[in-house]
Amino acid sequence: MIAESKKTPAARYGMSIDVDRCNGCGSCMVACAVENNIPPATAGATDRTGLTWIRVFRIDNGAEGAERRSAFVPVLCQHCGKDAPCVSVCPQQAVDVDPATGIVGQMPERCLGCRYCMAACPYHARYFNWWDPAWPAGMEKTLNPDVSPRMRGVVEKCNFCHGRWHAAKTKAVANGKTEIDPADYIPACVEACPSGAIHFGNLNDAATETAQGARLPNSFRMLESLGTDPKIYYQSKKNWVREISSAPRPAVGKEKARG
Amino acid sequence: MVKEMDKEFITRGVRRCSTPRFLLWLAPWVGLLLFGAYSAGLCLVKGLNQTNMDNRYAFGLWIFVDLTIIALGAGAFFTGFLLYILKFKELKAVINSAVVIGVVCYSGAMAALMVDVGQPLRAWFTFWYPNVHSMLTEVTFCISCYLVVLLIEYLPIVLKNRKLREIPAFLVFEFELHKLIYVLAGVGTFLSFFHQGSLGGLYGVLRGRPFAFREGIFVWPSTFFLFILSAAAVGPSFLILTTWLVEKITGKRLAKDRVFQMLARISGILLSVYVLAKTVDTLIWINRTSPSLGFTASQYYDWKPFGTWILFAEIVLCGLVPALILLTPRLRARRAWLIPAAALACCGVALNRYVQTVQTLALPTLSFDKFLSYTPSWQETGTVLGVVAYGVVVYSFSFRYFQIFPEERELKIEVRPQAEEEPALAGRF
Amino acid sequence: MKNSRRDIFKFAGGAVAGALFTPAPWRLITDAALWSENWPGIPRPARGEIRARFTNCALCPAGCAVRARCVGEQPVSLAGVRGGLCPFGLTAHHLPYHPARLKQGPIEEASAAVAKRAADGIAVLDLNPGRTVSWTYRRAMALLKGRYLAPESQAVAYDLSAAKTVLSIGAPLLDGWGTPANVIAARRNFRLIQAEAVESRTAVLADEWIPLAPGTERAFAQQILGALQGGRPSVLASELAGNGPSLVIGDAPEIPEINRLLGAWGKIVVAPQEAPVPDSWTRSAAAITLLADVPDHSIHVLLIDESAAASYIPWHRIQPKLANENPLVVTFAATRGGYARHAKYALPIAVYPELTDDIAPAVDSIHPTFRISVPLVTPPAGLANPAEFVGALAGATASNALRERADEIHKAGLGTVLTYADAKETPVKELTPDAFWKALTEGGEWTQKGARRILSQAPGKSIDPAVRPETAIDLPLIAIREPGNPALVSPLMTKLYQESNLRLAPNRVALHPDDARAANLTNGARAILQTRAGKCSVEVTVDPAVPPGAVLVGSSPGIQDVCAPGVRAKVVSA
Amino acid sequence: MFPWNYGFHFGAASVIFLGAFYTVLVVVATTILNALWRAHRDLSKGKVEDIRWHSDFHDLSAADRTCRHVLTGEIKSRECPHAFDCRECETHAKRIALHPPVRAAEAEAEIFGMSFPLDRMYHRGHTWARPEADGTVTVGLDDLGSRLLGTPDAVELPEPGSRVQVNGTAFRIHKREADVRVLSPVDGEVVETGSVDRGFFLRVKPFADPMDMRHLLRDAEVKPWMMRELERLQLALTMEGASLPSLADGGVPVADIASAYPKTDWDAVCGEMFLEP
Amino acid sequence: MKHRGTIVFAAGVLTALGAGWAGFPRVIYQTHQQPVDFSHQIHADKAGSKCDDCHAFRADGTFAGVPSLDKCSGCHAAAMGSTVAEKNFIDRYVTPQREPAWLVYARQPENVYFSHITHVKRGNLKCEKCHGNQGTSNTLPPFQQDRISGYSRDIWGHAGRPAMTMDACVACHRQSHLEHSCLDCHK
Repeated sequence: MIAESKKTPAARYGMSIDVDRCNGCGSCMVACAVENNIPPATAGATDRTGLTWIRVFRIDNGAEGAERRSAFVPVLCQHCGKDAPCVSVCPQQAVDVDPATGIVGQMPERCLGCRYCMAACPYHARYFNWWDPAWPAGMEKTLNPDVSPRMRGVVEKCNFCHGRWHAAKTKAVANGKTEIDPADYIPACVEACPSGAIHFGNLNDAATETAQGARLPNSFRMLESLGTDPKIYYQSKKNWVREISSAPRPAVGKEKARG
Repeated sequence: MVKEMDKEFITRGVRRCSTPRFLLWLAPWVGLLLFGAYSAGLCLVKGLNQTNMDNRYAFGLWIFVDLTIIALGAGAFFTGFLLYILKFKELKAVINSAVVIGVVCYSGAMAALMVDVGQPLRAWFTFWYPNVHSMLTEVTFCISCYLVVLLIEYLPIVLKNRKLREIPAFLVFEFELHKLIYVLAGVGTFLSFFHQGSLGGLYGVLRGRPFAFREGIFVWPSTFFLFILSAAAVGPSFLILTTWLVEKITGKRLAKDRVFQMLARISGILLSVYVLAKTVDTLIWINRTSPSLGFTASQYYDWKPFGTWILFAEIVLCGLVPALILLTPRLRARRAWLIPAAALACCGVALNRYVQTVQTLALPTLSFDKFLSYTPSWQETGTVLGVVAYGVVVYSFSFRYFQIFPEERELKIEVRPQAEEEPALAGRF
Repeated sequence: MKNSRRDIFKFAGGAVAGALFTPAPWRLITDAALWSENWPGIPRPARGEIRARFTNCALCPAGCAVRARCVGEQPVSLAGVRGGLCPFGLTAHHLPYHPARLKQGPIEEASAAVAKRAADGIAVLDLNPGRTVSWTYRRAMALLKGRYLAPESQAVAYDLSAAKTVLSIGAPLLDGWGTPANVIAARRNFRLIQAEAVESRTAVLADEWIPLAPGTERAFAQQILGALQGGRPSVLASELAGNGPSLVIGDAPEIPEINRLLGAWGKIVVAPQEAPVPDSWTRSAAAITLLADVPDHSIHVLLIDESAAASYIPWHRIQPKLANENPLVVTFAATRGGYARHAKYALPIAVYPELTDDIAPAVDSIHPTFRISVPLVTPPAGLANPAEFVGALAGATASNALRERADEIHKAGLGTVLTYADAKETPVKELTPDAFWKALTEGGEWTQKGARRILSQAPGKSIDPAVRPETAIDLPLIAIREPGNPALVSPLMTKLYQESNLRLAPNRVALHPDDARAANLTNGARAILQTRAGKCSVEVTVDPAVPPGAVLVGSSPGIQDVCAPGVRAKVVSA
Repeated sequence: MFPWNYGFHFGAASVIFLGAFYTVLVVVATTILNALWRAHRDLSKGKVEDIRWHSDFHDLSAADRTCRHVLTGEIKSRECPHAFDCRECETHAKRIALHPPVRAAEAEAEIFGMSFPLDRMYHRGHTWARPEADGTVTVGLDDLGSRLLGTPDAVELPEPGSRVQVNGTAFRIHKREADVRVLSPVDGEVVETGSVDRGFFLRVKPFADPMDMRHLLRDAEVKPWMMRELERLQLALTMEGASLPSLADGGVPVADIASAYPKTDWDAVCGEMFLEP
Repeated sequence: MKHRGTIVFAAGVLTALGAGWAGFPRVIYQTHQQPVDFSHQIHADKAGSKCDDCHAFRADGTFAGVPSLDKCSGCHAAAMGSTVAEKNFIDRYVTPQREPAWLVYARQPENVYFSHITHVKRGNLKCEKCHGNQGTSNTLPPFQQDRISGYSRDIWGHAGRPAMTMDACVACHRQSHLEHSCLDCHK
């Protein structure tokens, strides 16, 4: 909620995710957890109380038997560009949009854990720390110093690996540059993806692969009808996959699995 | 003498049961209260993993109960508004009861909210760094302020206690405060109008939840106004219900029938206005709001057991039907109609709050997501039961030691002839 | 009395009013909030200089090049040098701190016990053959007149980049089959047809998925072979023949013959090549014996090296080979979960990335390579070193084997070394032996590209044509294997196993809803997995993606002991 | 919350929202402080007894607040607007001017068997005031009051030298469970206290000379008032669960009514009769 | 006594004021001594060191903070002066090669990302702006640690502000119009 004041040459960081290249290995999820000091689950955690800033869903075309086909869709904070539902609802400004980067940030230290933002987010991309963070003895040595571990009772979510943004910024200053080198700022999930399905970059820079991916004809965004202008673009050549972007449950896929 | 230990605290001329009997009545409630405190303590010490809430059901039983009891506690502000601002003098007979119910409901809801947030130690951040655009900020500010106002309104009731009033300072303070109470009633009305509304707005503004999202009127979604209306409508009904319940439990007559009738009429009128507004709102939502966000309204009701019957139950069964009963003088004159109608109205508002909170979260938004249900854990349930027990205990104390129903002494004689057939519970409190 | 009580109230009131004008209440409120940000239980990450260090991942033969981001000496995150890593490799820096990790064992006692009985008949089972340490074992076994056992002969390597069409019959081609970077690079150039009962992660990304009935992989391979041999023509066979060069991969014994008929043999399927080995080693090494070829009850002392086990042999296949009387089994293991359950002595070993070891070439590696997994973390004291342990039995020292081998490679003077830090490829000839060694130990890879491609031996004709599916009415399901995991995985893997449903956890089995209903099982229920080989306690996942009549099994050693792919199984409520 | 807090922005929403919040806080705080200040003023001005009476009077049932002129039948129906302080009442002044109370016959000094001497004036809280030759006024409990309390268990009399005021507490009497404040009929300084027979009395030196006694009942007013009081007593006894023969038709109240109704809530009956809700 | 109540009330006020202003800081803050009695002044004057001689940036732009023992040993392998402090330092730390456990006044909380180089190089701020005259101080002040939050009481170093709170950062950032989002400074 801060600073409409300053007009910086705005970057609009976003992602383009090629669904047809994702094989659901889960590297992005664990890389994210490593990068952002997300603790392993306690014994009682389930997929409903889990903590993972990016979550790969296995979706299917709804058909039964031989016609049934699946795809993997990584869902993370969509960094809504307009009327982000989570920002305006936070009672104490723990959520903000950085006008310089377009990143929707969540401040766990400011958060009181009311979870209103979670109710507001249509993408279920916000996660709550139901447990105290706990790492097996010794493993806390492997924590990333660029990200502070969160305490129990607060909400957290993807911030495009903001620790890396800090590091890239510092490096740019050290090198006497004003802008960060795009090669220095790549979120952990993008870096980790073995099949190169995720691209990250400045959507305002038409030359980036991300911006190009966003403009592809088979590109879509999740729940665009809500008008939140998400900055995560997905691509798929399969019609039934593209249908998941709209709200109603897709009709049973008629598309042939071949191709 | 143990039996009448607290005699000097009891209002002159009213009949209250013996001290041991009162303690006996309190014992189970205090037990429940302790259980609630233990449950809440577990949630505070060990964290919200003690609940069955999850990332999808980020809000659960507690928020539903909070919304419901605050709606039911609306009798406090609305009766105050009618009595002190609109000068409905008859309501003096129930204003104290309304204030006690208000205190109980609001403080109970606040307590539950403190357990509900993940980091209660930081709750003051909302005041210190408020995001004035958030409905929850409005709710927090208004509820806290209104709770303070209610406690101040409750103060004269306490100070008017027979024993406390012998202290000159209390006596004059009560007297002077009571003379200014209309100011507080006015402030309370303003605050509670807003927070009832902002509680409605809480879900109505959620663009990401098309089931709850509503079109805006000025800066507020329509649910803002619907919540005010529905709370104002059921507040009197809940007062009828509690007064009747206390009458049944104590075997006394506490308020004149005239008061019941007036409350019923007010409730009936407002309820019918509410039902009308709710119907219009629902139609706009089905035909405009929801489709514009890419959702067809029918799909919300495709999931068992959340069918369209809920909509019917909310608007017709628990809205229109009690409204008609409460508006018909012949029907509402009879307890057999009046009480069920009041109860239905209260159920209706509870159902509305349930739909707004729980059903909203149960419905998937992403097309590949599932419809999820949720069962509260015993810790959650225990906390809620603790809040209920707290309410009963506070109300029992207030009823025993303070003058909650000023007409009670006058009405004492009317109930006398039935003394022989007093119900088994008679004489409690 | 009354007065003094009133005074106390007044005093207290004054104190409260006064306190509001001191910092105390405000400090306490603020401190309580600050305390909630760093209360006990929230660990503090270490601070320090951040540097990059390089190594090769030793979790599987893919041996991915890894860049570790370290704070001081401690790696805090891993990343691939050439593309991404699999989730197991990405989190391997957690493995040294795994709660299930074995850290102590009776090394000296085991050594004495083995030495005492070595003469009776000793064998080393190397589950990850092709490493330098494998040569140490072979040399030691030669001296001790023991056997060197490998799970199966790995006779071929695949050159995926030469293929235009690939038919995978149940092989996890895109899911840990070869080197991810190679497979994904090659993937753009070939059409992938996946024939598999379940829509696996490979099937999802395949150009075409042919859903097979569970347990019919062998029959499917036979059909194709038949078509190619001139039997009934089939669309798929003609596509393979017409859109060549084509390759078929999978477990069925018919596949080598199919590949021969398709012309892949020698072109795509070649013989694996090894980095140069000192002559002294080759001269004095025991032969490689396949476990299946060992006579029953002939092994009195069995040493099992589980480090980075690339495959798992069910215990019921190993046990018959052990002597009837008092066999001595010693395992070198990172956890108690695997063979350690059956061993007299379970000796703790270093795990990647504490480990110093070279990595056996991957199945899709057609060039000779030499890569060392250099330790990023100092291993704790009290671990066993399998090479030294076995070497010491034979009276030889093995601690310098890697360096000896590197010197041998350097002596041959062929190939280049790629250093990850600067992505520079340097011919070996231009380096001194020390510089070469330094390059290898600071994160580098030696390859000899363009080495003469050696044709693999053509397959024999003796394929047993009979398909003998198990028939057992009381075991209604057919097992399908979820692609295997390393024996030790990071605790963070809960993200995939527990906090999401992305992967089947090793201790789980997945059933089609109909089968689950028939067995009266619900999601998350505890159950017993039964096969002819035995029983195992599992948890159930109900998943409509599993075909009816099949059970997708996880890869815990317990499950693998009783259940191989294709066997009939049953899941009953526990 | 304040402009210097992090994240604060001057915008319409902030100004309106926080403006409303601060307004509410100020209004609530002002109200409380105002009440406290007024309470403090009342305390220091010694208005406690006055307020207690006004507060009690407010809580009396409407029937108990009837104007004395209604009792005598001069006015159909009227609720006393001055808390039984007829000294301020213009209506009373007019009424008295029109129809000064008639001196009743000597026999009237006995009403329903109770003695109501004509040398004194009566307060509606069942006390009387008798001006003495030395300028003091004797205050005592009237016959019905005495009979209601019988032989008291304890009496708390004010210290000589303390002040009493009209409708304020004259003395306290405990009888069984009853604990009654008996209201004073006059303003003045207590000069002597003591008991004579069953009546307790104070001797009070009034502040004003001549003493204004317009607010007290006298002469012919006493009888209709007593009739009304006996009705009220009957009602009170009925309400408190006593079954009794009608008093109105000529029975004589016994000397110690309390002993006659051992099971009745005597506190409630006395509260009703001594105008203390 | 007419004003007895007022006097008792005032006594309460005064007691609370005394306890809150004088007693409370003693209770809430725990005082630690620095391991070595270090004089910035001596190093600046006699050794002619500048701040960044010891408090240097690393190649990637990160700030190295308090130098490690190696840096000290470079000059202090043996005693250079005759002070007791130096002798103690050499005996306790240099000879046994033990890093002194410096208590860093300006150490930022875990959730703060502070880039020195951005402030020094891009923002052209002098060290004194935040660290006050610590660079010319002769002794190290005691390190006062809040018992509840664990933070240092005074990390500012000059009289103007008692502590470097977020407000202090914000005040400066607001002045320079550099206030974008929470994550600018938090991690």
